[in-house]
Amino acid sequence: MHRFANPARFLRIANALLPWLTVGTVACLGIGLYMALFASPPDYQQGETVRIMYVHVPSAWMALFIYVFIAIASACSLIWRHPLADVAAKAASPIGAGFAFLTLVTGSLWGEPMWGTWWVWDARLTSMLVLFFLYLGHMALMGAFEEQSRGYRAAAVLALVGVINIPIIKFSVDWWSTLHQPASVIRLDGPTIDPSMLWPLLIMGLGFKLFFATLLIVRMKSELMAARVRALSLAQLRNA
Amino acid sequence: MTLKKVIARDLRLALRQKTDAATVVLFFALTAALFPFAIGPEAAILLRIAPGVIWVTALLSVLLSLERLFLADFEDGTLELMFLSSLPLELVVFGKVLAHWLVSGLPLIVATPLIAILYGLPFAALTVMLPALLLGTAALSLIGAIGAALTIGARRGGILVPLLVLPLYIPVLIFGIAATDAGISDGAIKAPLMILSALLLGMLFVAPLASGVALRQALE
Amino acid sequence: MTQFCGQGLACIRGGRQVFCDLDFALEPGQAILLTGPNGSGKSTLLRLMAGYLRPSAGQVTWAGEPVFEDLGEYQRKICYIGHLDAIKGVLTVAENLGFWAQKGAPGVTDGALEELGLTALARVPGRLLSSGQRRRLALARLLVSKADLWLMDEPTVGLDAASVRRLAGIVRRHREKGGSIVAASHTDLLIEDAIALKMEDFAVDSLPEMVW
Amino acid sequence: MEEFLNMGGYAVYVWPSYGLTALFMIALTLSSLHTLSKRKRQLAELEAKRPPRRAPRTAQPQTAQPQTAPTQTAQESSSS
Repeated sequence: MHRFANPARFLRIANALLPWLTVGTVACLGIGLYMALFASPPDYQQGETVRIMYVHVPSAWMALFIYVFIAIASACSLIWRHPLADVAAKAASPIGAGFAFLTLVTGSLWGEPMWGTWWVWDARLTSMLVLFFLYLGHMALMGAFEEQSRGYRAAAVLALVGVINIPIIKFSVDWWSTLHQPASVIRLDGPTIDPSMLWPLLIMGLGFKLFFATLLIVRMKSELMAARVRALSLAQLRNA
Repeated sequence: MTLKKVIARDLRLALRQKTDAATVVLFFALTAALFPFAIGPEAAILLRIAPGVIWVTALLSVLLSLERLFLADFEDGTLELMFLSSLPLELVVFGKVLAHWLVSGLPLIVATPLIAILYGLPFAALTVMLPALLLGTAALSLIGAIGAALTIGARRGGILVPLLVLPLYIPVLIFGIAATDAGISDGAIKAPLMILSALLLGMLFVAPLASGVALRQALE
Repeated sequence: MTQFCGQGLACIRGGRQVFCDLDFALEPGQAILLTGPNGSGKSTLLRLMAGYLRPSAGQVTWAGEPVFEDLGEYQRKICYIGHLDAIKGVLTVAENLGFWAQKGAPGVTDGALEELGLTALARVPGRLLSSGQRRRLALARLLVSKADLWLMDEPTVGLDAASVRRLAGIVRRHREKGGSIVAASHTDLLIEDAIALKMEDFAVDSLPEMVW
Repeated sequence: MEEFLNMGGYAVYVWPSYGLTALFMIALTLSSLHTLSKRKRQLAELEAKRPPRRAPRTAQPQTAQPQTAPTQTAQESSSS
């Protein structure tokens, strides 16, 4: 699709989807919240603090999911020069960074009662910290160029290099953390947990994904308009 | 224009501007010598932190010297012409990183034994630390080259390179120090060294590719 | 089939459309002279011809083959002289030129320096050269490359009258041997029967309407 | 109700977690919507200020190659 093309097709779909997504998000989060806070039992070992899992784990899922989403959009941008992919990557990055930061905060809030300190160099939390830095690098590079199209494509390369490094970072951090201290206490996020806890987790996860989709569309619309504003002000500058 | 010419020219440029290469090694030595003032002179503690200090300062020295890797050639138009030459851009990147590593990576490794003496590291530890540093600094130069290529033409590119590249440095740092620690406590040094060389080989493939794409965008 | 031609070319640079529906055709021995006010896209067109950026519409072909299909192959046939001279201050004039010599034979670089009156400066480091001398050293690259097509972006900037005549002679000999030229310039390059290509004819006046 | 709020003594950990999550989501939504409306306003201003569309160019530019027939310039079209 041509750089100056009319993104009508995307906008038509976006405007049609937006109301449904908003309703879906609110519904899912509402039900998920109710189940998380009221309908699920406290953990026999951790007591009520296990409820933090219902926000911590979905945030962690989203942080990783959004980075992979950005990497896919970056590949589309570099291979097929698809302008919508650039806009999607720029719109998604801050959301992902927010979820990564949220995971760190809720993780330390969840761990504090057990570990007695706010931060423990646990393998998963450390990997999330590195992912958070990857997000910051991506956002910084995206905005570091006068010409936005340079920013889009440079950030796309960084996202692709980042995504192939994520497993390497995960592996090396796990190796490093087992080298220095025994496995951490939080063992609850596997599917082995009993259904009464699994369902709220899945619904909250769905709610987070719908939230991401809704916000992504809103931010992509404003980014497309920003691109149009840049083009128009440039054109006016030249004709003036 | 052949790969040999690119490397030879970069080495000649570096040798005629010796001060640039010297500042990198000086930065490494001075920063490494700074920590005992901060942490105190007890031999036990210094020995414990020696690998960490040497690796982190080596990493920062490589990072410091990378920012000018492509910028000088970009600003005077040389990079533009290299793109037109029969030599693919990926090999140009490889040649320049190799020349950069020879000029700034190797002197770090030569300076390491002096720093090791400051920290009372046993000589045996050096036999493992030096090969690990050899592999490590090469991988760090390659990863840093991606950062340098991506920030060409960016506002304040200099500050941006560390932010982009440091997260990617972490695996090299972890396994570099693991190999060095194993060397000191004569544990299993083969595993970390193998992983370090795997990281280097991976970067040997990824870095020229990614830098090539980034440079093409900068030349548009 | 024309050797080097472009049909319906349009290009976007710096976020705006610089020109559209631009056609050109060039046979061996011919020369195109690009003229037009600043910002009308002369340099952009030259950089497009050199393969630095892709057209957003239309196609460039060399001997019928689309150029961007096998860029490396095509770029071996061109020599590009941009605004920047690509001279390293620390290296001597001979070393600077030697680096770009494609022919390999050392004699070639001396011949090129001779033709541009730079032989006396062969041992001088680049940083001591005047801007005119730097420009002549950049132009010397034309003679050490095996290129058929010379792309020159304001080659005579900073050159004195004698050097401009010298360049005109070099260009004439290149065309007699079947080479072709595309040059952009505000000053007269003393090139006979050049095909004029005025960039204003291909300017873009406004952006297409957009529905939100 | 009191007992629920206390969260088995861990209220100080559970409620901030949910609070921060909600805060992040709401803040990000509001800032995104704010940016959207700001862009809409900017766009409306610029579209209003744009010069009325001139008649599409009908003059045929003299192409460089004298012998090929001058081509009619393509109509301004938004290719999507």
